[in-house]
Amino acid sequence: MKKLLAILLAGAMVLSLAACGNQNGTTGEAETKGEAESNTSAAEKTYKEVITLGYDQPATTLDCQVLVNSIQDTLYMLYLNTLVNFNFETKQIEPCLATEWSHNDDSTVWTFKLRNDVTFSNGEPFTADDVVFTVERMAATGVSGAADAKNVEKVVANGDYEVAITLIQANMDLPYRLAMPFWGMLNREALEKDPDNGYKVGTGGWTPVKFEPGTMVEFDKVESSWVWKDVQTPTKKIIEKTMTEESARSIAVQTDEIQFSYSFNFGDINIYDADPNVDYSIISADLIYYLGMSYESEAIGDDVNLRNAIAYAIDPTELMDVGFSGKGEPCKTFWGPNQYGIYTDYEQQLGKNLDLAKEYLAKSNHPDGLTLSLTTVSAFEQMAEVVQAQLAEIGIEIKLNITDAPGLAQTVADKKLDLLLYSKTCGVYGDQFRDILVYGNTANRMKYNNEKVAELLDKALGETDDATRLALYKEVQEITHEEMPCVPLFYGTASGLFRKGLSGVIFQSNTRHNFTYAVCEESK
Amino acid sequence: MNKEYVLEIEDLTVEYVVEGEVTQAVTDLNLKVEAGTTVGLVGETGAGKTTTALAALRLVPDPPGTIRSGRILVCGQDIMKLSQKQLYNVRGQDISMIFQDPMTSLNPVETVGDQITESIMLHEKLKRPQAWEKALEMLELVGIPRTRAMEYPHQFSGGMRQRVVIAIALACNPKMLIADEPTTALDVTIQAQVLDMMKKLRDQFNMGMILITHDLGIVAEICDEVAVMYAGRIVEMGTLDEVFNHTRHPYTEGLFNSLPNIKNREAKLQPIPGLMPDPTDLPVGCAFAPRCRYATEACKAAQPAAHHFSDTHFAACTAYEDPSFRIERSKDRE
Amino acid sequence: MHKYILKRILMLIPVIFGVSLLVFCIMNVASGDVTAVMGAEELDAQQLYELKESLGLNDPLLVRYVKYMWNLITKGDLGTGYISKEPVMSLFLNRFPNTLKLALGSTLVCVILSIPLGIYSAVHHGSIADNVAMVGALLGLSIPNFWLGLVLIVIFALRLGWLPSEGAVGFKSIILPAITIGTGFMASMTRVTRSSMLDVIRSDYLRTARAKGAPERQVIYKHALKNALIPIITSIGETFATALGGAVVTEAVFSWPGVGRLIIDSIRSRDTMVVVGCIIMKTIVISVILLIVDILYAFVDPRIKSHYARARKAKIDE
Amino acid sequence: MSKNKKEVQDINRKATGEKAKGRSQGAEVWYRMRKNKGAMVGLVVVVLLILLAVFSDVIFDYSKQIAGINTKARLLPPSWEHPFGTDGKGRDLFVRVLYGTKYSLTIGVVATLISTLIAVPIGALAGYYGGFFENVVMRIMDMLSAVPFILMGIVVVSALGANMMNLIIALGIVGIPKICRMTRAAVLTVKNQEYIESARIIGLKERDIIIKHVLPNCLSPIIVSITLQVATVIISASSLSFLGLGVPAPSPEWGALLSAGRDELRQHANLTLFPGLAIMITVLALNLMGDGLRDAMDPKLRK
Repeated sequence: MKKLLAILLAGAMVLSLAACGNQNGTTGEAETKGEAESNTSAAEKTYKEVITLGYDQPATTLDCQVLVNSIQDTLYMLYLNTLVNFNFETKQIEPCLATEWSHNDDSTVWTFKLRNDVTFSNGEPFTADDVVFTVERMAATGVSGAADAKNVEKVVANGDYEVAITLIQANMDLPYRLAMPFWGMLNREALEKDPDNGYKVGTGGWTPVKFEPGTMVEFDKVESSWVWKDVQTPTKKIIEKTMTEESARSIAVQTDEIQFSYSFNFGDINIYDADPNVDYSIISADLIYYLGMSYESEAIGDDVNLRNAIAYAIDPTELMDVGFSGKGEPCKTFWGPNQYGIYTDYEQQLGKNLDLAKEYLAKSNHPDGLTLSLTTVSAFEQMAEVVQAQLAEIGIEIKLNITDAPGLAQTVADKKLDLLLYSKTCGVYGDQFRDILVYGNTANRMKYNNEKVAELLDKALGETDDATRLALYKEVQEITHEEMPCVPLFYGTASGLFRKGLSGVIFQSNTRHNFTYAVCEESK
Repeated sequence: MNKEYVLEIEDLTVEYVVEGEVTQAVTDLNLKVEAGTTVGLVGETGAGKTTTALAALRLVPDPPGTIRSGRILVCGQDIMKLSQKQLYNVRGQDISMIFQDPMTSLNPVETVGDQITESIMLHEKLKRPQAWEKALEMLELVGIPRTRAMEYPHQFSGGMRQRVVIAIALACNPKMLIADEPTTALDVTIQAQVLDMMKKLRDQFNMGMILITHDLGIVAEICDEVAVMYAGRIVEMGTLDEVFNHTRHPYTEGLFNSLPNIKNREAKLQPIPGLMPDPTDLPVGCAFAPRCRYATEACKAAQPAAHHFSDTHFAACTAYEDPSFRIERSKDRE
Repeated sequence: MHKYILKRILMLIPVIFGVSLLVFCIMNVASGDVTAVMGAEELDAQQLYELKESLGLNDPLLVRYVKYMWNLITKGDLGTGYISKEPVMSLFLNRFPNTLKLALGSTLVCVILSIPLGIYSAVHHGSIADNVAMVGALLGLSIPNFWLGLVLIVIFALRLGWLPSEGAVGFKSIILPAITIGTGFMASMTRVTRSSMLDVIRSDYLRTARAKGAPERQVIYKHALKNALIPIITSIGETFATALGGAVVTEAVFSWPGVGRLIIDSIRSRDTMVVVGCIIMKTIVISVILLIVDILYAFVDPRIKSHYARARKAKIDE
Repeated sequence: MSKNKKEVQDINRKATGEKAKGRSQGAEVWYRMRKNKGAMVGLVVVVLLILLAVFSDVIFDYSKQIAGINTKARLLPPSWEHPFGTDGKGRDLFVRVLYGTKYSLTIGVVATLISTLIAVPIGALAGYYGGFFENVVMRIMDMLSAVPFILMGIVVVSALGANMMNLIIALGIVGIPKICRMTRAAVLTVKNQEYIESARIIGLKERDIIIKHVLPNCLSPIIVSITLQVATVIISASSLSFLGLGVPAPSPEWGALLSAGRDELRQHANLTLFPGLAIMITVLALNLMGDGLRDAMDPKLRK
C-alpha cells in the first residue's frame, strides 16, 4: 500500500467509501512530502465549511455534453454521476448508478441494472428513462461523447430500473467509455423545462449554484443525494476558481486563500518542502507527449528511415528537464501507460541513439539533412526548442511554428504540418488510440493511414477472449514501433499542491481528480 | 526733518547668470520714496527698470537672477532678511506691483472677483463673504460695475483688465505701489483714464509710488521726482522741475531731444546715436560715453561720481568736474 | 453643449458598425475556429462538419455578419457564446464592474503618483531631481506587469499577509492590482503633467499671484496647475480608457475576473460572438468616458465654455 | 549646407560683429545638445546599443552560445561565469540579453517608426483641417484602438506567418491610434496661434504651413510620446511571445526572454529582471536623447 495512504488512514477521519474509490487514493508511484502527520485527536479538529480549488484552465460551460478537458470533467464529477465508475486503484470498473451490467455474446447489446434509491437535485427520481434521454441527447447535439453515441443503434428502457443499449459495431470498451465523467446522467424533466440550465441538474453530491464562465463555479451540498448515504463530510460548499498564473496560484495555497492548486512549478518544490502548512502530490498521469510526423508533409511522407532517424535523435529526458523539471516517465511504446494491452519489450528500445539515427538518416531520402517545420502550442514552446537543438545535431534544421489550438487545426487543414509536438490523454481501455491511429479522426493530425492497424483495432474491439485481444494490440504496437507515425516521448504527471489538512481527494492518473468527499481541517 | 520713507533701496546690485555669461542688470542703485510722493523711473528698455522693481518685492526669479548686494527697506523692514513666511505678508500688504501687459497678468481660469478676493483673504482675517464684499467695492473704486465680478478676464477689454490688476494690487491698500509701465499696452484715451484713476487712488491712500515708463509725457503729468536710468545705474535724479528744466546729464538731454517738439514743427529730431551697451560686459568708465557728445578721455577712464546741484538733484557725469560745464539744453534755460 | 453631446453619441453608431465588421473579418482571417477548442478529438470529418454547421460556422462571413447585426439592431441581442451558451451581454455585465473598479483604482494610483511628480520636476526643471523623477516614472513603464504583480503578492500577501493575493472580493483586493497597473501608466502621465506645467510656469499671472503675497505652494498648485489641467485631464481620460481595455496580464496574475481576460480567452478559443460583443460594449463605454472628459474641459477652462455659450447665443440671435 | 544658407550666415556674422557666435541651425542644435548632460548620456548608450546590434553576429557565436542547449547547467544563479545566470535550457543569459538587443531594438524602433510615419501626417492633417475629415480619421482611430493588440498580433501572424517583420507590422499598426490622437491634440493647440495666421497671410501654401510652422511647434509632445512608444512596443512583444506570436525561438528577443522566465519567477527572478532592465535602459537612453533633442530645438527654452 502507498506510504501516504497508510499515514492518512491513521488520521482522525476514517473514511470508508462504499462506492467510488477511497480517500486520497493515488495511482502509480506517488511522490509526496511523506512526513508523518501530527496525530491530534478528532475532537479538537475544526473543519472548513468552504473548500476552494484553483485551476489553470477556465471552466466555460456546465453542459457535460459540450466540452471535454480536465477542469470540465473534474466539475462534472461533482454534480453528475455516471452509470459505472473506473477505480484507478484496482483498475476495475465499479458500480455507480448501475449496480450490474452484462453484454450478449458478440458484445453488441449491453444491459444495465440501475439503483432504485437515487434522486436528482431537483427532486426527480433517477430512472432508466433518464439514461435513454441522456444517450439520445448526446447522439443529437452532444460533442464530448459523440463518437460513442453515433455507435448506438438504439437504447431501450425495460421498466424503471433497467436499460438495454444496442450498438452498431461491437465494443468491449463500452463500460470504460461510460465511466468517463462527461457521460454523467442528465434529467429529462429538468432539460425539457429549462434547456438553458437543465443540464446543471444531476444526481451528484453537489449542485452548481453560481456560475461565472471562465472565472468561478460555486457548488452547494445536496444533502438528499445518495452519495451521502454512508459517508458524511463537514464541507458545505466547494468553489472552483480560474487562476491561470501558476506561481500566484501556488502562493494562494500558502496563504490559505485556496486549499488546492492544480499543478505547480516543480522547480519551486524546495519552497513547498519548507512550508509546514502545504503538501503536494505528483503522480504519473495517463498523458503521453509525442512528436508526430505528418504523412502529408512532402519532406517526410512515408520515408520510414527518416522517421526512425528523427525518433532516435530525440532524448526525452532533456525535454522533461526543461518542461517539467525532470518529472515524468520516458515512453517505451506508442500506448497509454495504464492502457489495456501495453507491450514494451522490442529488441530495439526507444531513446536517444545518435549512431542509429545517423544510420537511418543515411538510408533516408535526405541523407544530408533537410529543413522541417515543428508546430506546437505556446505551452510547449520551451520543449520545442530542445527538439530543435537535438535534431540540429543530425543536420535537420527546424523552423518553429508556435501557435494556439485553433492555429494548429488550421496548419493541419492547410497541409502545412511537418512535425507536431503535442500531447494526448490516454485512458485505460484498449481502443483509446483509435482516434490517433485510424485515418479520418481529428486527433490523427499526422493523417496516418494503415488499413492493417484499423482492421486490428476493429477486431480487438469486439474480441471477448482476453489473450487474443492482447495479441491484437501487441501487433498494433509493433507496427507503429516499426513505421513510427509518432515518436512517443514521455508520460506526463498530474500534480496538486494543497493545504496540509486537506484529505478525501481521489487523485486520478487521468488528471480528473474527484473532490466529492474532500475535507479540509482549519489550519491552526 | 526725517521724512517717512516707504521704500529705501541702498546700493542694490542684481546680476543674471545665463550659461556662464553674467549680465549686470542693476549696479549700486540708491532710491528713496516718501509716502504720498511718486518717483518716475525713466530709461530705455533694458536699463534695469523692471529688475529694480522686482528686487523691491524680492521677486527676481532665483535661477538665473541673484541680488548680489543691497539693503531694501519696505516700511522700515529690510526684506532681504525676512523669512519666506514674513515675505508673503509684506507682499500685497505693504508693497505691491502692477505689470505691463494686462492681457497676460490675470489668471485666465478664475473670475475677476475671485482674484481680488484672494488678495484680500491672504492678508485680512475676513471670511469669504466679507472679503467678496470688499472686492466688489474695489472693483467699483477702479470704475468697473460690481455686476461683472463673476466674469472671466477674457471677457474684458485691455483697459478694463488693467483696472482689475490695479484693483488687485490696491485691495489691501498697500503703502507702496510699483507700476511697471502700466499704460504702455493701452491706447491713448484709455491711458489717460487709468492715469487719472491712479493719481486719485494715490492721493486717497497717501501711497508712495514708483512709476516705471519710457514716456516722458506721463512722467510730467503724474510724477513728483524723476530718476533717469541707463545701463543699470541712475545717471540723474531730482524733482520734476529740476530734471525737466535744469537738465544736467547728457543722456537726459538726449531723451528730451528725441521727443517731437509740438511747438516748433520744423525742428529736426536728434535721436541718440548708437545702441544700448551689451550688459554682459559694461565698459569701465561711463556707460554712456561711447554715445555722449561731451565725452572726454576722463569719462571713459572711471565711473563718474555723482555731482549734487541741490539737496535733491544730482547727475553722475565726470564732465561736471569742471564746474563751468553746461550741456546745450541747460544753456538757454539758465 | 447638448448639440455637441448628441453629435458625439450619434457618431458612436458608425464606429460600432466599423468595429464589429473589423473584428468579424479579423476573427475570420484568424486561423482555425472554435471547434478546435471543444475537445472534439474523437470526432471524424463528418461529425466535425455537422458540429460547425450547428454553430453556423460554415456560412460565408457576410451572411454571419448580417445575421449578427440584424439581431443587434432589432433585438439589441449580442448573441450567445459558442461554448458557454451564455448571453454575451450577461457575460460582459457580470465582469464589467470588476474592470471598472480596477480601472478606477489604477487611474487613481497613477494620478496620485504622477501629478505631484510631474509638477515637482517641472518646478525643478533641468535639475538632477527632474531627471531622477523622469527615470522613476519610466521605471513603471519598463517593469512588466507580471513581474511587479508577483513581487507585490510575495511581499504583501505571502510574507506580510496584509492583502489578498487573488480575487475581486472586497476593497482590499483592489490595492495590489491597481498599483501594478497604475505604475505602468505613470511614465506618460508624468511627462504630460511636466510639459504642460512647463508651458504655464513662466506666465505673467503667476508673477501677479506672487506679488499678491500668495505662498509658492498656492501659486503652483492653484494658479499654475489649474491652467495646465487640459492636457492632464486628457491624459487621465486616456489612461482610464486604456485601463478599461483591461490589463490582461495583471488580471491573470491576480485572478481578477475582468473583461480583458474574458476577451483574451475568447480570442484564444475563437469564440467570435463573445469577442465581438465584448469589444462593442467596451468601445461604447470608452467613447462615453472620452466624451465626459471632453465635457470636463468646459468646466476647467471657461474660455471653452464661453465658446459654446457664444455659439448658442449666436444661434438665438439669428 | 546649401550655398545660399552659407551666405546668409556670413551676412549675420558681419551684422552682429565678428564676436557673435553665428552657427547653422544643425550646428546650433548640436551645440545645445552637447551642453545637456542627460542627452549626451542617452546618445552614448544608444550608439553603444546600435553597435551591439550590428556587430552581435561577429561578437557572439550564434549556434553555440545562443541556440545551444545544455540542460545540465539549467537555472544557475548569477555568478562570475554567468553574470546574469543561465536560463531554463542552460544557456548563458548575459550573452542572450546582449544578443537580444539586435531584435528588440529593431522591433521597438522600426515598429514605432511605422506608427509615426503613418500617424503623424494623418494626425496633423486631421488636427489642421478639422471638420468632416477630422471626424472620419478620429472614428477610424477609435475603431483601430478598440481592437485588442493581441488579436491584431494573431491575425497578422496567421495571415502572413510568424516572423519578425510581421510582428513589427502588427506592433506598428497597433501603435498608430495613440500617436495620431496625440499629434492631433498638439496641432489643435498650435493651429490658432497668431504666427500660423501670419504665415497664411504671407501666402504660404497649406502644406508648407503644416510642415514648416505647425509640426515644428508640436515637436515636444510628439518626441516624448515616440520614445515612450518604443518601450510599449518592446513590452508588447513580450506579451505576444507569451502567446507564441513573438519572434520565433531560439532568438533571444527581450520580450521572449521575459515570457520564458515568467514561470521561474519565484526563485529565479534574474531571468526576468535583467531583460526588464535592458528594456528600461534602452528606453531611458532614447528618452534622454529625445528630451535633449526637443529642448535643443525648442526656441522657447533658449535662455
